[in-house]
Amino acid sequence: MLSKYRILLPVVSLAVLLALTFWMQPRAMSYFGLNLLFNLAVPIALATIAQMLIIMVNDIDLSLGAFVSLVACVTATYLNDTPALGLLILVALVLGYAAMGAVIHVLDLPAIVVTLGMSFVWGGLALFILPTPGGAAPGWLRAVMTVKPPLMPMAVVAAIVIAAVTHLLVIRSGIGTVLRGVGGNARSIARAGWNVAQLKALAYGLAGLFGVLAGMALVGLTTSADANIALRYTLLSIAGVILGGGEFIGGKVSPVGAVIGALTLTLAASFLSFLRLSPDWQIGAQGAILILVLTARLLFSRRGAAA
Amino acid sequence: MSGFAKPWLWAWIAAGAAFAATLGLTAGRGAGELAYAAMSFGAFAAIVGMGQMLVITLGPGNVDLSIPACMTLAGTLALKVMGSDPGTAWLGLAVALATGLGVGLANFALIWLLRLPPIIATLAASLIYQSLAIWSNRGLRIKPPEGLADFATGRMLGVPNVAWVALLLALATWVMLERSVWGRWLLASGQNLRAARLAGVPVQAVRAATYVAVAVFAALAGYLLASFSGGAALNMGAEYLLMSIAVVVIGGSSIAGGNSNVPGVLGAALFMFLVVSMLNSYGAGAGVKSVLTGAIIIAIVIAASARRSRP
Amino acid sequence: MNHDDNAPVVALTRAARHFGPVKALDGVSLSVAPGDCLGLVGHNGAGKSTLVNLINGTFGPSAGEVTFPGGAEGVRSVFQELSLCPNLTVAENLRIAHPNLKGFGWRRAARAEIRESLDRVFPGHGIDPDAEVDSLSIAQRQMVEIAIGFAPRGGRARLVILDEPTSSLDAGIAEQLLSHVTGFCAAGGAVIFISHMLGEVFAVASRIVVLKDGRVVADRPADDFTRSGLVDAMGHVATEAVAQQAARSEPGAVVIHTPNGLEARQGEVVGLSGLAGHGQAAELARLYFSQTSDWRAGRAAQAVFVAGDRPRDGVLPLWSILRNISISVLPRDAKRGLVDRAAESRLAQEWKARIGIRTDDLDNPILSLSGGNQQKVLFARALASDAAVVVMDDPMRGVDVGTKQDVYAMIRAEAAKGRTFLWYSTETEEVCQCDRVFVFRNGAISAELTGAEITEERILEASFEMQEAS
Amino acid sequence: ESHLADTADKRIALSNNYAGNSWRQAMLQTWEETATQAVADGVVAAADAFTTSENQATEQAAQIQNMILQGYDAIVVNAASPSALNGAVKEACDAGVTVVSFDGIVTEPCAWRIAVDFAAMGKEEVDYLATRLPDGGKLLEIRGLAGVFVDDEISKGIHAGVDEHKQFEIVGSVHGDWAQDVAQKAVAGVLPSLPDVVGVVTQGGDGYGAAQAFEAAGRPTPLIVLGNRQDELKWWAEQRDANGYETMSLSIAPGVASLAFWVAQQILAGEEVPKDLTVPFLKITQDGLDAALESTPEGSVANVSYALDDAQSVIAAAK
Ligand SMILES: Nc1ncnc2c1ncn2[C@@H]1O[C@H](COP(=O)(O)OP(=O)(O)OP(=O)(O)O)[C@@H](O)[C@H]1O
Ligand SMILES: Nc1ncnc2c1ncn2[C@@H]1O[C@H](COP(=O)(O)OP(=O)(O)OP(=O)(O)O)[C@@H](O)[C@H]1O
Ligand SMILES: [Mg+2]
Ligand SMILES: [Mg+2]
Repeated sequence: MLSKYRILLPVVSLAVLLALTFWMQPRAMSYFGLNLLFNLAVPIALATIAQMLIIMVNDIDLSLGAFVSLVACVTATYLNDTPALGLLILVALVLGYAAMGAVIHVLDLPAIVVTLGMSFVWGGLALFILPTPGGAAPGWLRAVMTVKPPLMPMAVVAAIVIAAVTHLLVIRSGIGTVLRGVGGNARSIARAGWNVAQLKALAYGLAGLFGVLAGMALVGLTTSADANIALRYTLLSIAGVILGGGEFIGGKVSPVGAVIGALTLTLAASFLSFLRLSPDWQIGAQGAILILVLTARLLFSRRGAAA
Repeated sequence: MSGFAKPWLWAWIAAGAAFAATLGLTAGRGAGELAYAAMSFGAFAAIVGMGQMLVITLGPGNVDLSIPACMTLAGTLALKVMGSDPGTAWLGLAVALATGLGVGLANFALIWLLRLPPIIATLAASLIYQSLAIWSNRGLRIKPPEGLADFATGRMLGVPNVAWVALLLALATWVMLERSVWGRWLLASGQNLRAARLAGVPVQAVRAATYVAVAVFAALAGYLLASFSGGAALNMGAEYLLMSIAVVVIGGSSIAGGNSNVPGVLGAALFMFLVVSMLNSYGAGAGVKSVLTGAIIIAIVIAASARRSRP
Repeated sequence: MNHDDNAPVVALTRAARHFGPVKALDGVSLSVAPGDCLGLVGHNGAGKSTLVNLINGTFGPSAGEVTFPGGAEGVRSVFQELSLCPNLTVAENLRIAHPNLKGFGWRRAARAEIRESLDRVFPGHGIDPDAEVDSLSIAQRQMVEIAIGFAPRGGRARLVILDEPTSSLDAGIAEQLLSHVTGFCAAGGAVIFISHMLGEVFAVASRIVVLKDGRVVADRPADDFTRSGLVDAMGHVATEAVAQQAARSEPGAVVIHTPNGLEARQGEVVGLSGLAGHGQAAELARLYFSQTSDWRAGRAAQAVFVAGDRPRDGVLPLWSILRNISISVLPRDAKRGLVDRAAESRLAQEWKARIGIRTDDLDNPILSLSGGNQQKVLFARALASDAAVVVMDDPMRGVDVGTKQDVYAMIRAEAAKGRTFLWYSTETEEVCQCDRVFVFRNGAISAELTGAEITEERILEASFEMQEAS
Repeated sequence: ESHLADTADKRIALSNNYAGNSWRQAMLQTWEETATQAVADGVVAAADAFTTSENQATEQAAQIQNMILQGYDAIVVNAASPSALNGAVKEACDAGVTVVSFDGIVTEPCAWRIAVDFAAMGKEEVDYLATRLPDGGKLLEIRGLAGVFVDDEISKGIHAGVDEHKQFEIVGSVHGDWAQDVAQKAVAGVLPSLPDVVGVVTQGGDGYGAAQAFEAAGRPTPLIVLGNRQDELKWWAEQRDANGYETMSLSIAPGVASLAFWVAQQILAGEEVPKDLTVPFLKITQDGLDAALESTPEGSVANVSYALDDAQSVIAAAK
């Protein structure tokens, strides 16, 4: 019952914001305009999905932004110069994420701490690779991110594809169901004979995979990288998951919502720049709009359920 | 609780090791200087860390991301009100603490009235506080009154004054957590909010007080830091976001809530300063420094938890 | 699968399990054959749940062995504490227990299987396989868990262990379960049935095993036991009908009156009854919240709460037994806001003795106690306070017979001193001991009974929809 | 003069990635003053300033894309990254928008660059030390924010200078993140393990913090090359009056934003402008200290505001 409302709020907030944006800036209502509004939301959506996969198993990832930055650095250097080595590194990074999940479970460590520590590690590695901004996006990646499909701009197509694939993976598939179960009640999953360490490794590994995709997509758009390029994705992705109707504990997440949450966050920033506020208040207005959008949750929250 | 190995020990051991490793470079010369610097700068991390610890004790999902913005806002407003005039230190302190009170109440209002998850609420609110700080002073750096600056950089019995402040605050926090009814209420709320409420704990009052406390701690740290470093800067709190969380977890408090640890926060605050100093002293580049810091944090957490789960 | 009908499904030989110094199980030998319905009884902390965990492999034995001559498949457990994933739907929860459900269309198969199993065990259950478990009542969750236990799941259930399965079911639904268990065993399945409701055990068990302090003290066909004999074997003197109606004092002034019509006087024990999930628990929670504050807690609370759903509403899991007992009375004994630790430990020692919490050290974590003993801690927490109103939400869930009698007596004594009790229970037997009973139906009060009107028939009558006219 | 009227209906936007220090605040202030005047005079139709909420290239890229949508004719950008904005900048150019980058410049060829030679600035610090301390000695380097272009450039210049003047050796290097409290902390942590230091090379904004750290550690104050913050300059003046302390301040004037504004206006007006322009950095010597202090507001940074003439002469110089 709740899961149905969970998706309603993000959809409504995005629609309202989009309508307001179109009203203020009719130019945005075009193939070209939509692409400009949303193409930088694609890597954010991928990162939000990665964060969602971690939140789904009741953990939280404070290292995601640093990880995406590292991936961006690898993509703009090794993947471009020596593709085979670059690919190898990226695969190793995904495996590293999976290992992190397993270690967190087996040693019963708090994820927030381990990922906090890992954020320094990823950040340091990124600085090794690119001590100064630079590198270049591989041509094919640039082509993928700037392709102009018919009817709908790349950004919209990508968002729909990401949402559909992850919905199938997380909500519809059997293994996705079990992974959500880990967030709901890990003990009963273990009692049913599943190896929870493996499941956590899988969830983290998938998160790593989406983190890698986020980093690659980002480089495809920006054409180059630096060690700090995606640091804000950590908090942005958390906000996106929550905006998308997810909850921090209990395995209650919505991939479609997460993608919409990422789009909403991106759009909110654009909407504000169309408002032309005084520079003093531009930063604060971002906070205010975040609060405003989330306040709509109140309308849907179960009244009286909380203590 | 009794019977447990002491998880806070690890932070102190690590701090000691970093201290020794740094002095290994100089064959022991400069020990006093290094200890003094660690206490000075550790004090700020300790103060915000204790605030963050109280919030984290409230249970999963509770964390205050507005600490840097609150530090900046409090520092900015206090220094602006004082305007370098002698004898205004107490007025400035009052303004800073009032700012903390306001920030804490605003944060809690968002969390309670609008039912926003604390992470998001404090993150969004911090952007507004940042704007307020920019608007109020446009980044101008006003010097603290001379007496206040002398106090903030001064020492008593060889220990920096700011460290004394942190120590007193730690003592008060420890008594509050371990001996007072409020502390029990806080710990109970952190384990299971609903069960605590049904056991008669006034949970909303506890939560409100906690969010106010962290903001007041941050405001005090901002006031002291601005006085210590010769004026408030718009970015002066930035590094205390991750720092405040790191010192809590390195200090051995359970991130799952309901369990916290004051001595650990103090040790971890010293450690966070000393480890950077150690790596700087060994001439590590930014990348190496970052990787090693991360690795050491994880190692400490593993060591502390391995000790805990095998009683 | 082994088709030798005489081979036991599971056999324990001198199996033991120790937790540090605690001998939860101390050399138990036991076997369960196909067609057996084994009733397992014993006081709180006797080792029943530990035995279950040995059989289903949650942990291994410290000594002795557990063997499955016909293989371990088809051995199912329904645990004492609910263990579904609340964020998943009913059908998805079946998928968790049934890893072989794969490929396209698994949802449809899962939905069909759980619906069929629910229909078979609880005809007319009204549970939607696509409902999230979160949105179900505690009784419905229990039903789902039982149905998953009995579902084929790609094979056939051979042994189903039910650890206090009826503790949150009302009488009608429990009846359905019992008849299903009987049928299941008649068809060659085996069941281990754990319950503190001896009536149920007599109704289904072909054999009864009595555990006491980790040892088997009796293992005989059910017909060889009498009710009092069974209680004797468990180690409690039957204090049946303690002071039934005896010390009933004159009720005082009205202390509680809710908009719903619920009324209670000083010194009264007021029962809330009706079918499970008809708004009693919600009414109690509302009442408790209205009597206490989110924001203030004075020296003396007006009301205290005894939770039945322990993990959700009662236990503070990181704390010791001591701290769990004292949390509600801290403000009363505090000096200048500081906890009086001497008074705290005195109080806890006193209640450990009074209510018989089975532990050697009150500083042990609360989770080391058995379910029933945790419940006693919650009683101690409430009764230790001076609150005038005690709100009890199905508080006898999983409490053994002996303790129940002690607690009944304690409640009576406290009521005589002027306290008011509001007591929701799924057991009609308990409700019948009250001074006044409100029966709930569909979230509203359908009858108020007092004195001699309080009978099982009147309560049942008011619980179900009755055609008023005819 | 005739060029002024040509741009009366043009709109210019400032894309800024950070507002969290006094330099950026002064930059925004200068922009606002120049822009308000220019709009009032009818030179341009609008000149709005935008700041991202986070100092990140991704946010700034999105901001630039929004400016394209809003139909600005020119975008003046102080970039978070020299290359990570290239995608967005290219999109702007393709949409017919003039892009002028300054301070933090972008490498995308279609944009104009008003650059400061940061490497030369770093080298000049060491050159200056060589004149003051002919015997050489050990130096402490305070760097900025790791992974950022400007930090790397200045540091490269400093190291090039040290290579040239063999009498100097860098014995310690810490990151002060261009924030004086961070610099103070980093220096305090590394000082105990350092031998005697004769000079400190900085990137501006962190000299005062370094001085405080030396003082707290009870060490003699070395020769610190300063930045342009007012508190640094004031401290310098106090030291000079007390004990004849002598040093130099090197920095970029935040007013370069106004130069960028005028360059953008000139491009819009159809003026032929080379893609690469250079501005000199702001240098304050012992002699100019009092004048600089006088013209700098309390708590702010030393600044120079540029007018149309300045822009025209910079453009002419580059041709
Ligand atoms: N994990 C554990 N650690 C320490 N002691 C334990 C643990 N689990 C059980 N015990 C102890 O083992 C004993 C048997 O517990 P068990 O849960 O088997 O009792 P039970 O018969 O199921 O009781 P109840 O009827 O109350 O559920 C109890 O004394 C309990 O305190
Ligand atoms: N929670 C949901 N969110 C979004 N769409 C849903 C959801 N549940 C069902 N649907 C849509 O309804 C359609 C029918 O769902 P249903 O679960 O009945 O199909 P099914 O045949 O049992 O599943 P499958 O063949 O995929 O295993 C699905 O294809 C899906 O697109
Ligand atoms: Mg049990
Ligand atoms: Mg029990």
